[in-house]
Amino acid sequence: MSSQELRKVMSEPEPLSLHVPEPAVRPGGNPDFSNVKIPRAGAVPRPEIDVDPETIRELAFSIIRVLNRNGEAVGPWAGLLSDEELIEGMRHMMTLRTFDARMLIAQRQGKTSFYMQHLGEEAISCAFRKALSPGDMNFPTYRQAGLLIAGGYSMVDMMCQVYSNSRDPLKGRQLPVMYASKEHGFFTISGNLATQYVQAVGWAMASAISKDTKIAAAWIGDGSTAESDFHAALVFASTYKAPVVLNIVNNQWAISTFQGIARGGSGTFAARGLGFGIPSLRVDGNDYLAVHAAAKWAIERARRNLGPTLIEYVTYRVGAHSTSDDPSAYRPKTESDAWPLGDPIIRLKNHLIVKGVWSEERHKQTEAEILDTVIAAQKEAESYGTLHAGGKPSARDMFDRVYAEMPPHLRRQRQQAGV
Amino acid sequence: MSSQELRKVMSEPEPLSLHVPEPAVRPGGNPDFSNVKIPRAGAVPRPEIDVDPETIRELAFSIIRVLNRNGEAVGPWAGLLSDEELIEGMRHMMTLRTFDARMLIAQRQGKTSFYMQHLGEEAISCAFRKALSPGDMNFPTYRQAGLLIAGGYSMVDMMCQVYSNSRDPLKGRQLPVMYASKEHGFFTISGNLATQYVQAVGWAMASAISKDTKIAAAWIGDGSTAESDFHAALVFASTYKAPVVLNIVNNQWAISTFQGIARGGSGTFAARGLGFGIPSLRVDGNDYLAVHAAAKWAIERARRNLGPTLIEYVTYRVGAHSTSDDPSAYRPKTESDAWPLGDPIIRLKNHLIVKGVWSEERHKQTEAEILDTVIAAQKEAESYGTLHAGGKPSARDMFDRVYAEMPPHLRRQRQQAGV
Amino acid sequence: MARMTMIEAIRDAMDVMMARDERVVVFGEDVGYFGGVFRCTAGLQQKYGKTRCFDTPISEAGIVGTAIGMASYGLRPCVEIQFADYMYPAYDQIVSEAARLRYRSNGEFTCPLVIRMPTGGGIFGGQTHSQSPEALFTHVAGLKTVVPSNPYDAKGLLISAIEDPDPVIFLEPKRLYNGPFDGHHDRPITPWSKHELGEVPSGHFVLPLGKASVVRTGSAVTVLAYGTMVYVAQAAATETGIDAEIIDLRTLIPLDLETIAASVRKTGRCVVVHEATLTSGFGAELAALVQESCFFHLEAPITRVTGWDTPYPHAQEWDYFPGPARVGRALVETVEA
Amino acid sequence: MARMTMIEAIRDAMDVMMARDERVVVFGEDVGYFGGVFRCTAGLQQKYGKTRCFDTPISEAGIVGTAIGMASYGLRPCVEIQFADYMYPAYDQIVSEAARLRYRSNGEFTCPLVIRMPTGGGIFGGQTHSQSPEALFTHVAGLKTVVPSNPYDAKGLLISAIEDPDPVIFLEPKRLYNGPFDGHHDRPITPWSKHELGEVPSGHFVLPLGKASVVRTGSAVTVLAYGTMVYVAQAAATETGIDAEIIDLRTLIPLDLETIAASVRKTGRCVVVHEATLTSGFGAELAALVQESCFFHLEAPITRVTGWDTPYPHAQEWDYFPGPARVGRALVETVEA
Ligand SMILES: Cc1ncc(C[n+]2csc(CCOP(=O)(O)OP(=O)(O)O)c2C)c(N)n1
Ligand SMILES: Cc1ncc(C[n+]2csc(CCOP(=O)(O)OP(=O)(O)O)c2C)c(N)n1
Ligand SMILES: [Mg+2]
Ligand SMILES: [Mg+2]
Repeated sequence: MSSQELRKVMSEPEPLSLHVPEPAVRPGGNPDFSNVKIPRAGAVPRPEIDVDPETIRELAFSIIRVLNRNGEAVGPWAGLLSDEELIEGMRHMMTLRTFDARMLIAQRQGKTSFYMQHLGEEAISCAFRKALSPGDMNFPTYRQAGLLIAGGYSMVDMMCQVYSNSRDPLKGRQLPVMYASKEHGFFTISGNLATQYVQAVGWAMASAISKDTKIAAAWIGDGSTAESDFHAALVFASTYKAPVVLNIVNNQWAISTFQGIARGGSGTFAARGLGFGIPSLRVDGNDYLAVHAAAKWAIERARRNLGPTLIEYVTYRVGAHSTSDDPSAYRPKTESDAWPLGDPIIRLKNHLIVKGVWSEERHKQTEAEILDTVIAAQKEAESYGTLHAGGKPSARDMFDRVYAEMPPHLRRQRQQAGV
Repeated sequence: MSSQELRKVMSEPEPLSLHVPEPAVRPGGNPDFSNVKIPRAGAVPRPEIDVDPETIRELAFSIIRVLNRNGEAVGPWAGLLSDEELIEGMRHMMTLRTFDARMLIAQRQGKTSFYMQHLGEEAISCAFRKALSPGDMNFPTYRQAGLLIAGGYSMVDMMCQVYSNSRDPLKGRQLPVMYASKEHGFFTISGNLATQYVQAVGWAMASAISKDTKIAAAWIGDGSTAESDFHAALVFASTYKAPVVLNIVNNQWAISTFQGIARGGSGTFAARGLGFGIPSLRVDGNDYLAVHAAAKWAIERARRNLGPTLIEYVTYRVGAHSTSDDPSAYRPKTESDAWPLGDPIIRLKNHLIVKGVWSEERHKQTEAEILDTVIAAQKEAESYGTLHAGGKPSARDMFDRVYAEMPPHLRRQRQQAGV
Repeated sequence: MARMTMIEAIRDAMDVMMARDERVVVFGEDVGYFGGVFRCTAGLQQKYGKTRCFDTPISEAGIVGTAIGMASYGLRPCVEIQFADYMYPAYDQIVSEAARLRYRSNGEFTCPLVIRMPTGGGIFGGQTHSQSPEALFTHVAGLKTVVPSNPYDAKGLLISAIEDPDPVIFLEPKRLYNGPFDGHHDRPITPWSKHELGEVPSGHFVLPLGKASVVRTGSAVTVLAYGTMVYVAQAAATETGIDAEIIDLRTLIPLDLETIAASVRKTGRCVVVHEATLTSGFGAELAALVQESCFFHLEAPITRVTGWDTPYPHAQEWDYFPGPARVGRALVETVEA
Repeated sequence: MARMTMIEAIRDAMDVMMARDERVVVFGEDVGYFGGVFRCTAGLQQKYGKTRCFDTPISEAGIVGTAIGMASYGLRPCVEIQFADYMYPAYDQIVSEAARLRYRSNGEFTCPLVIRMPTGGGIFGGQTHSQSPEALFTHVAGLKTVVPSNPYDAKGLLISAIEDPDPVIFLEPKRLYNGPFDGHHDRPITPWSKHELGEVPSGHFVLPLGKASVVRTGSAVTVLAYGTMVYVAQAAATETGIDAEIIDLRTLIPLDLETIAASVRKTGRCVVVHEATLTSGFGAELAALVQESCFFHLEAPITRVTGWDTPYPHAQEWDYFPGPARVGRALVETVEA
């Protein structure tokens, strides 16, 4: 355009208008994911661990996938896990799903106030956990309990937390599912979104400052990447080359808002890493093998002091946001069926069957076994109380651990409370 | 690497170490900008206004330049300004520099508490201002007074603000240089870094909501891009395609920290825009013509409802951060001489001379004229008082405009103060 | 007049203002299509379109930061922070910016902005869905802080807030959304549809900011309360049989000190109740002011009954909540002191 | 013993702790190579290396957020916010995270963290280099808040803070960095090198958090002060000739209520002074507590002398600052009441 033409346009501008992104479909419409570009399994290359981030920008716009439609593991990211490890992963995912199902019912029965499930997202935290080493630390959101399940944390303890009962490791102080276990590399979950992301970077920096070998993993949801602490995390991780894996779980929804509201004009969430020179991968989050392989790659980079990696897991939140939410108000009921990346458990099951190490029968049998185990755990947990019945943490516990040592004013208040 | 090899590495990791970026040279060393890659003037293409941002990612890693070493304006970004406009720009930059020089002396004489200058960065705010239309709004930092000078705001008013005297438009409430003028499209400057960046996006959204034709310009320094509000601004600008130009003035320093501390592993600050799908340009900030051309392009995009543009101006802070700062403590004294992009006034001067519309003599004469004008303004301003002498805002002014209407408790306090 | 819940009254206030004034825009997390997690904005997007009522990214700093920009442009944003517990990321924008634009620019730029947020506990929300951060706003010059306790007040005060030329923090006690709650968590609540304060005028009406309301007259002791605590105080007075005068402050800043002082001068005794933690809570300011202005009328120390100085616990919710028993004890002690 | 400025004493405390304890790390904006805009960390990077003392990006949320992560790892970060006025972007991390890690995880994770920040006005810094936000910390359960008023205290308290197992907000009255300032801005200040409180023991020593110090004994009225106001109060007492007992609180949380109450029971009168704005300032809490615990000893209302409820102005700095004349008037009125 010439400068004259430019001036003409400038002097007679059209009125502006505000662009507000909308999902492709709303309740009543037909689910449509045709806009989600899904590359073939095996198509994305696996770069060297010390690759120059600027040369792999395209990985932020593709999807690393291992399991193909036929249940085969293909391509450069395949081949890291033994059959036993895969079967173990299968059990973890099934356990998490069963755990969720039982706790959802328990919540509906009034045994606790609140619950949040992982339906459809089980592969991510379960597979990631297996790529970590002892002593590594996760800074999770409320949707990564697979880290605990796959890490061997006691289900009874988890349930006691959910029930806020007399054996609740957190003494009833926290909302259900806000677990914490140092031993199991699971940082205390915050109700405030995104705060943990930058803390993970700090923990990783501390490990580097201390010449330790431990690395940190930060977790965040698609919607929460809009929060400011996401930025702080990327800035500090990029500047100090912190040994941290920056995970984004893109399950398409943030309560009622679709991922386009947080993502805006960038093609993907992984792209956010590009502005920081951080290698950024995008991974099929419903593919246990792909999640594990990408995690392994990123964890290895961190461990070798090569700095942070950002990983976007593409998945779908099949259930409601929480027990306080009803998704039918904002998205088609059948949208999850249309989700093109399938179900992580079914996909791994098919793979194991194709490999000849699993069968429908064995699957059913395992399902039954797991259900028994979970029910047994639940019975035990309930014997210690539920939110409104049986044993519970004391009012005295309420005053404890605000500080290491109780200061005089809290002592006075505890006395006043008569506890 | 095979999974076995991988395991080996994993089981015997080397201790980590923290990477802390350092500038190439510290005091005592020889200034060295050999790491700053500077493309030829005219080398960077000028995309169509409605270009797909993903196709121009490379512009975030280059530098748009118009004036070459011989003082000629070359390439696709040249040719937008008439001789008169260029000479006007010259006068603006010279005025700003003279204004700064006088106010610096005034501060040293104790006539005010504090001052911040623009030395070396005059082209950016002066040229940008000329690309705006009436009614557009800037959300500046403390280092864009060129927006006022080039916009015809009264120098006397500016000085009265700096002196906090009886004619201070801000009634002595604000630190010197924290100007505000709605009429001149200059939002009230905040002492808190980066807050204005997201406000600019909101203002632009409001314009779009109101079907107005005005656009906003956000300003921030290299160091301040690390602040969280920078992220909020990019998220909202990207999501709502707000009609805003997101300016980053990279003057290499943030008080004592070099730009590598904020920038981290990304090659440039412009790259920050890539993660949001925002077209991102990098511009020679010491080239009046390049600044103006890039600004024009971005403003035009905003005006045509095509959304935000991010521009990084590459420049150098020649002076101290503020009158409270002494840069010789953290960078070589002669670093500014070594700065490869030269001085914006000298470069425009050479261009005008090459064009045959200017001369050394005329330059000197203009310098003298401008000095006279600035001194006259200063005399007038000082006749209304300086910080510690002469007329000053009243203690009563201190209680005013906390709210539109004074609530009872403030009325009581004013009474108590006896004013 | 129609019977409304507090949610409906709040929605109605926004509806009335959006219809009257094109400059009023409403946004926040889940506020647009879905209508807010508490449904306060349900239907507004449908009625006024996506550019007047819309969803935002999850960034409280972004919500308030853009709202400030819009307000300075000339719009009148009324934004929602999903829970008051999540306002902290926006705190810089609120304190350093919204509160000071007018002052620092000597009126060149102003910030007519309402920030709505649900506050308070009593819903087993744990430490991040239960907070009452009002004292963090009342300390900040340039802000007004409002806490309605019923549908009628909520509507009248919210319309005043939207029309106010300065930034207003509008705190909505979420435990009152559906009916008055007096702290007896084991008893069913009366829904607003069965309560006279659920009676709300239709259309435009305002209650001025800065005027308290005496909700119970009495001569033995003055109780200063706001939000949920208004009903807890009433229950405590009834149950102890103490002739308490209960004042619903409604607006914390500006504060109706006149009404407060007149009452305390009459009763000679004062109990302050709030749900927020004790230390540096707004009750401290009330106690300080009351003793400053009524010292020679006071016959007993001013007592504060508040949440304890701990985070809001989940399981021990009712041990934390300053319920009618605790308030009652304070009334008795204060009257007997 | 050596004479030190408050800056040197603060630096010395960090130096001592960095030498004793490898886990102590120091960082913030301009803190590393340059040594901080007030020079409090000068030389520490040279002495302990870039990974123990370093510059950060300009992100207060990032500074505190990473420090929390480090503290939970097991380090003992001592970070600087360049001015208290710039702590707001970190407020969420401070309030929602640092303050609650121990509580919400039942001690699984803890947060031994010190956040240093210069506070207060008197240097013509205008509204964003002059604030005293202590009340925004004292309201938050889980935080300790310290305000030293001289080099000796600064060193002893900072070492205690760094050794404390919980997060400590360490507020440094910048007007005291180079010498005690009594509010007489037109007179030269005595440098710490000429003042006995500039006398600071070398090496490791601690002053316990939570202990106030009676800096002037008297019987007519108790003055509660901290930071700069300790000297202003002393000047006011001297100039009015009133027999005031002046208490330097030193730590706001935990508060030494015992010392305070003992004094007020003795004098029967109390004046509270601080530089922060009046409403919901920490003075409100002090007034509330004093009347609660000493009601029957009080002979006059507790008076607060504070900054006005406006942003801190630039040109009117000395009209805003609660100087010796204003404090003196309050002393006289309180004693005569
Ligand atoms: C600071 C803050 N703001 C808002 C909320 C309320 N909130 C809880 S979860 C949620 C949605 C998060 O979505 P996403 O990050 O995509 O995670 P997902 O739930 O999908 O796993 C919101 C808005 C919060 N907890 N904290
Ligand atoms: C929130 C906040 N943090 C810190 C500061 C202190 N400060 C003022 S200017 C500055 C450096 C800014 O550097 P940059 O953004 O590069 O802008 P420049 O001064 O170079 O123009 C700092 C740290 C502040 N004003 N606000
Ligand atoms: Mg999500
Ligand atoms: Mg800079």
